[in-house]
Amino acid sequence: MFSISAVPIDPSIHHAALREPAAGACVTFEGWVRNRNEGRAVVSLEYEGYDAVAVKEGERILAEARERFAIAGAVCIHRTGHLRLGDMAVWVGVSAGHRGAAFDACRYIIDETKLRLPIWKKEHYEDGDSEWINCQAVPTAIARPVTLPG
Amino acid sequence: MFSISAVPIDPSIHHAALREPAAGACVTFEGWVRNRNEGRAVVSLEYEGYDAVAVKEGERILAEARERFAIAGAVCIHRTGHLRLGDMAVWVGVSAGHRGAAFDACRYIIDETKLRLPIWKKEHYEDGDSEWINCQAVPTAIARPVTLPG
Amino acid sequence: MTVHVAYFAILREERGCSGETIETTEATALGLYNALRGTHGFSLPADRLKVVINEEFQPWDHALSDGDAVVFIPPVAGG
Amino acid sequence: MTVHVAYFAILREERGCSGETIETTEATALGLYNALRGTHGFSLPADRLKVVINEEFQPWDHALSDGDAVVFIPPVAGG
Repeated sequence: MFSISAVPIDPSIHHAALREPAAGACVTFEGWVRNRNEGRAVVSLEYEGYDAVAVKEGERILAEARERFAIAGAVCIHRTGHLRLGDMAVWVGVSAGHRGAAFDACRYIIDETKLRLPIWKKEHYEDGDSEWINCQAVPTAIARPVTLPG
Repeated sequence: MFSISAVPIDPSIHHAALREPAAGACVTFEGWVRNRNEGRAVVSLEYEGYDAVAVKEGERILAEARERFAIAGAVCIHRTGHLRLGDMAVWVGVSAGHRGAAFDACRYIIDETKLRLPIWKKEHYEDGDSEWINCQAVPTAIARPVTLPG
Repeated sequence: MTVHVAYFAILREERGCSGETIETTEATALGLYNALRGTHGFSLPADRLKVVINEEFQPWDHALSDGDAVVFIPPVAGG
Repeated sequence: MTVHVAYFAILREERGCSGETIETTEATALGLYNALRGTHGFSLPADRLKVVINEEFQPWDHALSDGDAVVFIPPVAGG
């Protein structure tokens, strides 16, 4: 089950959904707001999501994880809105018969989530500046030309 | 911090100890009592530990994880006593600046814990039988001779 | 034809609104983005973006149809 | 000399007690285990076990000293 939450994530609710008599392992990942990113002091951040498509893509990632790994249950919740230092930005939980599959699937889900979900992060820095992460314009000299993908 | 617990593990207490302003990732592992092991229906189990040495060895494993991986905090709690289906047998939590180190260290800690800690598991089966896991006597024909290690 | 464009994140800020309905003669999503970039001065070139049409990711040369819901997807940073 | 032996898990069950103080002339932990195995019929041979002396893992040929606390470690199964 994948969802977007505009309010603080409470993992305990979702954790219960992972329980299964045949599950002997549960691996969770939590992403927390760090006080630094690439050397800059962060004071808070905003996540903005294209919720309808993020949920579709998130469910696709969970389905892929279930196909690739022998897991029992998988949940991913992504936060949106204004977050402060230490707040939970994302929670992934996976249960499985054995720990190898639980670790691998949890890692797969968070890796793909970061790569594919239409969710954006704006960091606010101590110096008053702010920035949409990964969205800096590249100097024209090194930008690739705009062409139709082949 | 490593500890042995004769009462149910409450991860929330230990989870708080992993918080750190520079930590952006937290990975946890929970081992749950499964309803089957190697095809046999399990009804409950007992963990028995040589606590003093288990704690020393557990602290050694956590120190190794801190040396090998760029992590912020690491905690492992192992349960002893009589456990029922679904009960938590072990909890590992690791926080780190980035998720790769958190996943790798968490995996390292549970793998080494299973290999090295003087903790034993006796499974009780639906058919009334019970067995100390890994402790079956091997038929004489295939047993290696008892010699001093070289 | 008429298309509905929604803006998120840096595009929303650069456009100053979260969506608009547009009359266009552009045949593809790429043509539409480049036209809008010319008008609104979006900082990111199309090759840094992806495009979602009617809630599905599509190639940039996907032909637009009347009534399409078009969303340009800046580089993501979830997690 | 006198050594204190503690038993855990399958050894505790096979011995029927969790520890005992023993007078022994065995020079090594291996000699002591094999002697005790002969007396008590422990099912596991020494090469399936490890040995802890005074709370530290030691090689089987570790020389015993008067007053040592000796624990034979059956195959573990934590986690």
